[in-house]
Amino acid sequence: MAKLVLEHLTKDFGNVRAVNDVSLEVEDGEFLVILGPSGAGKTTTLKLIAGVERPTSGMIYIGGKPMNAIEPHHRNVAMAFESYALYPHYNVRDNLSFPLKAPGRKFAQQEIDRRVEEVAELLNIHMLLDRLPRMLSNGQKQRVALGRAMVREPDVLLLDEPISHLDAKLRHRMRTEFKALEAAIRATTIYVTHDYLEAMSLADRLVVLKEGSIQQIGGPHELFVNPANVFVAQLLGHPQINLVECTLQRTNGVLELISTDGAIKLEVPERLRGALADGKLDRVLAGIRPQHLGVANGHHPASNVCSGTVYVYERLGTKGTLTASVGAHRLDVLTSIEESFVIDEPVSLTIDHTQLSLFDAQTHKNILFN
Amino acid sequence: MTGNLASVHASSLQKQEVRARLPFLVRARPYLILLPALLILVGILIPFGMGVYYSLTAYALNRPGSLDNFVGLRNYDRMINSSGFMNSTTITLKYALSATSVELLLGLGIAMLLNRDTLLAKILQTTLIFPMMVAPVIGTLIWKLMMQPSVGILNPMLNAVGLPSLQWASVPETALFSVVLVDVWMFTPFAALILLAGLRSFPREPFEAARVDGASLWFTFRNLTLPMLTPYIIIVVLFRFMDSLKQFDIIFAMTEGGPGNTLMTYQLTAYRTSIQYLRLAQGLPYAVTLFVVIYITSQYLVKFWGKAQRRAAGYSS
Amino acid sequence: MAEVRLEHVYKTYRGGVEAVIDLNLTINDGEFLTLLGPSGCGKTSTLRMIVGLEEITSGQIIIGNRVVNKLGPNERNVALAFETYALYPPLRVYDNIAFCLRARGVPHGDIDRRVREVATMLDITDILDRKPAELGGGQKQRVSLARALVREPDVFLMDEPLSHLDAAQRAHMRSELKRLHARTGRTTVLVTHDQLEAVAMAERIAVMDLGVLQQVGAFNDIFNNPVNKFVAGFIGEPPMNFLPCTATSKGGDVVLRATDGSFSVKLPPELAHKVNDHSSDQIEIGIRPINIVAAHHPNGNGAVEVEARVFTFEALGEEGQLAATVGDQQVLVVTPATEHFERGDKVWLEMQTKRLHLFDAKTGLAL
Amino acid sequence: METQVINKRMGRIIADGLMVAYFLFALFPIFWMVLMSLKSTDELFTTQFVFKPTTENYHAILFGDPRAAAGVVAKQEFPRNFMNSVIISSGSVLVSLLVGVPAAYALARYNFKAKENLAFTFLSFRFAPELVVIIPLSVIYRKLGLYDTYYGTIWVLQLITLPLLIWVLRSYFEDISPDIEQAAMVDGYPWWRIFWRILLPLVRPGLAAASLLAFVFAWNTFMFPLILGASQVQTVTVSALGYVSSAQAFFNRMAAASVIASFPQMIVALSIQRYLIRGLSFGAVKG
Repeated sequence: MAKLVLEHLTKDFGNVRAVNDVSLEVEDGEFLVILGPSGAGKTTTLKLIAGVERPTSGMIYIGGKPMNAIEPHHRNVAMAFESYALYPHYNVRDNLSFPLKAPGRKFAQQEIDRRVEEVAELLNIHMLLDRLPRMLSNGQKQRVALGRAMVREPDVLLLDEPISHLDAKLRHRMRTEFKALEAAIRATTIYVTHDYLEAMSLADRLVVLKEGSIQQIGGPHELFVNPANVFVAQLLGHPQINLVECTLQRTNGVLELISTDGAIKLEVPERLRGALADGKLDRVLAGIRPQHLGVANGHHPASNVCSGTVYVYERLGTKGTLTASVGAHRLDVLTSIEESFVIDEPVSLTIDHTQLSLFDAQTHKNILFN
Repeated sequence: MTGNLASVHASSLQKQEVRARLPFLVRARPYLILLPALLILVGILIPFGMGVYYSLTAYALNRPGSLDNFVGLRNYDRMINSSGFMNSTTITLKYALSATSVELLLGLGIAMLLNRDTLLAKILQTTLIFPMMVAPVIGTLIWKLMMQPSVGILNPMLNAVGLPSLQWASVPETALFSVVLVDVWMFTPFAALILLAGLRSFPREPFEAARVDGASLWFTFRNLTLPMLTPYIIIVVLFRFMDSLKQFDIIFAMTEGGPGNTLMTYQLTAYRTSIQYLRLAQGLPYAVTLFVVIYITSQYLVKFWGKAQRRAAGYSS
Repeated sequence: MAEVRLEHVYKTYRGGVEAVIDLNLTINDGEFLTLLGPSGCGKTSTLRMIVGLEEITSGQIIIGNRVVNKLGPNERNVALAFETYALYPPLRVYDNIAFCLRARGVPHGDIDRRVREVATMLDITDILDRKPAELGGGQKQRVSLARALVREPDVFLMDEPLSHLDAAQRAHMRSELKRLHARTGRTTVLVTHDQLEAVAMAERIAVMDLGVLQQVGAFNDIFNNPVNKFVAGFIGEPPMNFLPCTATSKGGDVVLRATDGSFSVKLPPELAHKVNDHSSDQIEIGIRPINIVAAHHPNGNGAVEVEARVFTFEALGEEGQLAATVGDQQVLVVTPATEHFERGDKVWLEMQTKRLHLFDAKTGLAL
Repeated sequence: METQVINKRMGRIIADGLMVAYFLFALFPIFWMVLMSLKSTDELFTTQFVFKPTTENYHAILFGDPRAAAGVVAKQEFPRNFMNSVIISSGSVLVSLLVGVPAAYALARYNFKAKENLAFTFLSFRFAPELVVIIPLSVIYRKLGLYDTYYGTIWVLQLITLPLLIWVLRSYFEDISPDIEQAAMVDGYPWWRIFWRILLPLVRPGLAAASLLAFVFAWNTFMFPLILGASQVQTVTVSALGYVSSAQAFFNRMAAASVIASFPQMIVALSIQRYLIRGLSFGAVKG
């Protein structure tokens, strides 16, 4: 196993900068997740580490050794491709054993068979060993691609959106299965995805990428609760975090946030008062997650309550999403799936102001990050 | 922002740059594996260059030293003013235009018929390519035999349906018709196969939508099938028009350019003058001119095909 | 506008594949109904039979008051938005929409008016001169809808309209389609395999499987009292847990013991009588992950609860998802965002009796 | 409703009729050629179809004519011409494969500046009138001693077989997703091993079809051997012409020679049905 270090890694395709000055350390055996929308440079970063793409500048070290001048087949790196990239003319067994028979790797035949059987058992594809890739479902192809990457126990394991091409039901099941699998993976692993649920569920540490640049690095819960900027806040969580532009006001000693159209009034929580003390910021964006909003049924304290009308109500998965129009804003509120609402009926909402995040209206950066 | 990276590898980045480049052999790989093909390319361009050069001299095999007599464009000037030039130009164009247009229309008809996927269509389709597989020279000999007054079968067939016998390629009036007939017999399968592949590549849903929209067969054909088939039509035109402009085997095997000069196309003239009469300098200009015409037309058609492909796929290109 | 009635409709393809078996369904005038089911369940065949792109093997389809079996697709005054949009690649957006009007010989002035009207309704007036391939997924989708609506059909049908859009476009189109239906009040049928979509949009849902109509009803009927195991398992994400048990009744009390012996629970009276009236003792408990409360220690006071061990726990921001093993079964539980569980912990799963379902193990029918 | 059904059926009958008519036009000459090859010389000039088939013509061209009068050009070189055709065609296809397969891969996978013009130059060989190259070669070959030799003919046939192989294989290589190649690299295989064990097997069907098609076009050429070859490397196509112009018009022997000379192509046509379109259109149309 080995520690992976990226130093100011940059990659340009023509005049498009796919990866922009990425510096990152991945500890030996760590399960790091890179999260970002499509086109954020996630796959390019993986391909730079694997060596199938050449960096424009910056260095890659595995186990302390520089990798830039070394061809992919000499790096002990394995990769499961988003398109699975199985060898169409080999059956599953040959696909799995292919890396073990590479030149320079002296594995005895029964050692190869043992490892193939073991990984097939782990991913329960042992009954598919004699099938050709075109006879497999997407779910099965995904497991074979994963098996081929894991079979030779590489120093670094790169997984490119392994389960994003499956239908919703299968993807949820595979995510849980992946969580169980995590314990069996000892290699330093980078898992790339655009689905925040996978990131939150699987990551020891999470890196958010946007247009090739790192936005934030940290634990999944930390990024969810304390996003570095609006982009990270919007990326994590469904329905998306509500953003309300507010001005700061001090009324009888209490620092308050008033939405620009005055429809929403919020108390500034204790932990955020320090950052606002210097009074430089006048316009801020208040980030309120839908689960921190509730439908008031009358007996709630006066402050942090607002009223509006039902714009649309939709049941999705385990929750219902009420979109209420409050003044000029549209706020999403998470409700239980049993609720039901009538369009345009009045509704009053309670806001748990203690879970608030505040962002500078110009730079969109979290006020706690200077 | 990116955490304080304790840079264990603090050495300056420039020094690392040297160790960061791949070995020369790896970087030069694309050019190395293209080398043999480039050698053959050169091996063909050299004689081509010499051919053009010869056409600028007074070179004739039976007159020693005539190669060093550089005359510039005199041969081309003489060619254009020569008596046979006008006839040769018209016959070359007539042959190419008539062959290509008949093959395109007949091919489209056959493709539409075969696209109906009936059992009969599937069986017949396997034999569609046969005429094109026969060597052009041999195919022409068979037709020549069928057109033979004594042993041939065509005239008896014509008489059987009350039509008078024809003298086919032995008289100027029907010579062109005879050779174009053989060309059509041989290459219509090409047009049919390409257009059939085109029809079969269409997505099914737009045509179902047209049915739901209540469009008539003709309305659908004109507004949907034809525009979407254009790139395939252009491929047929590209291949057939270019090939029939330089057709040699059929005409040579049928009449060697006769009767008289009726079928003396550019290729035949270039062949007879350069090879039979050994006057390279007079024959080559025909071949070089034909090359220039074909090169320019094929460039234009390939560009046009790219555009048509985008338009048929729905871009405004 | 018109009502659509399907009476004993069958569809058998060459080679004997029975795609639709004895389908009886009425889509009321002006209703928004979703035809939901896994791929290959016969929903698309049904749609194509209503539109007239597929022959009806037997039975009758009545639109408004006309039997349409023998009528061609263009004589039924219905409109279909295809899954792959099926736009006419060589034609501009304007001509795509005007295609059917021109085919019917509608005068030029009317064509222009109606095309611009429907383009404004679907807010695609700015792309009327563009070609299909240059449009984004959402735009193509709207052009496909405009082309279907411009002829003011009696019935408007959609085949998996949102399956090729990305998440953001899909959410946007869901509310637009709902608002479009609210405004036009046209009888609308949506075919989809995505139960999230069906639940989010339709007033009534018809669930099909293997060519047979399983259940028709509003969201609450289907979600809370599913007629069989298939409907219960198909609707709801993450799916319902099923625990096979054997029922024994001792002195009026009914106890369900897991077939692998990993747990046994006493049923409260309102569920107990159902088991007593049922012929077989092989019962399956059906409980949705959102109707289970995972606790670190047993509740005890007569609650229907089962002891289990944490297999995996995923903290997903708005909620947690716990996979617990009970014997050789795995039970999924949705936990509040604030809860946390460690792998290997003991945990007690309390099932809300109000939402506990019982199915016959063999037939899968609800008790 | 009934009228719609009737004219639908009428339409189908007319369509089938037209189709059969065309296929008669297309297949009759080949059928007639086989017929003529089975006619004995004395029955030659009777045009009725009923006759006593004989294999004397095949016998004559393959093993020499037992009744050949002295003056008649004994046509038993046919077997030699047939072998010449086989050697020349397979030789030029082999050279084109060795040169063309790597070139096709390079043109499919790598992108460098002159890539498209290079590919188009190869394509322009296919369309260019060959005389511009052959006429000068007829002089050069005599000087280099390549005239009337297998090497000379095989070399010049590259004008036909190489562009076809490069373009068709390029479209097959382009069908393979780069990810598969990169996966093999990451799995620990150097480039040439990947080419040998992954890429070639994946294009094998296309490779076989393109080679067979190139073989047929090389087999069918006439102008090259006519001008650059003589007795040593005379191919079947050039020799077939000899029958007609000889003093004694042996039409039935010519028919027999034509049947044998066309036999290989028919087998090829039937065996690569599915890949035919892609080969004929140089990879432009994926059948």
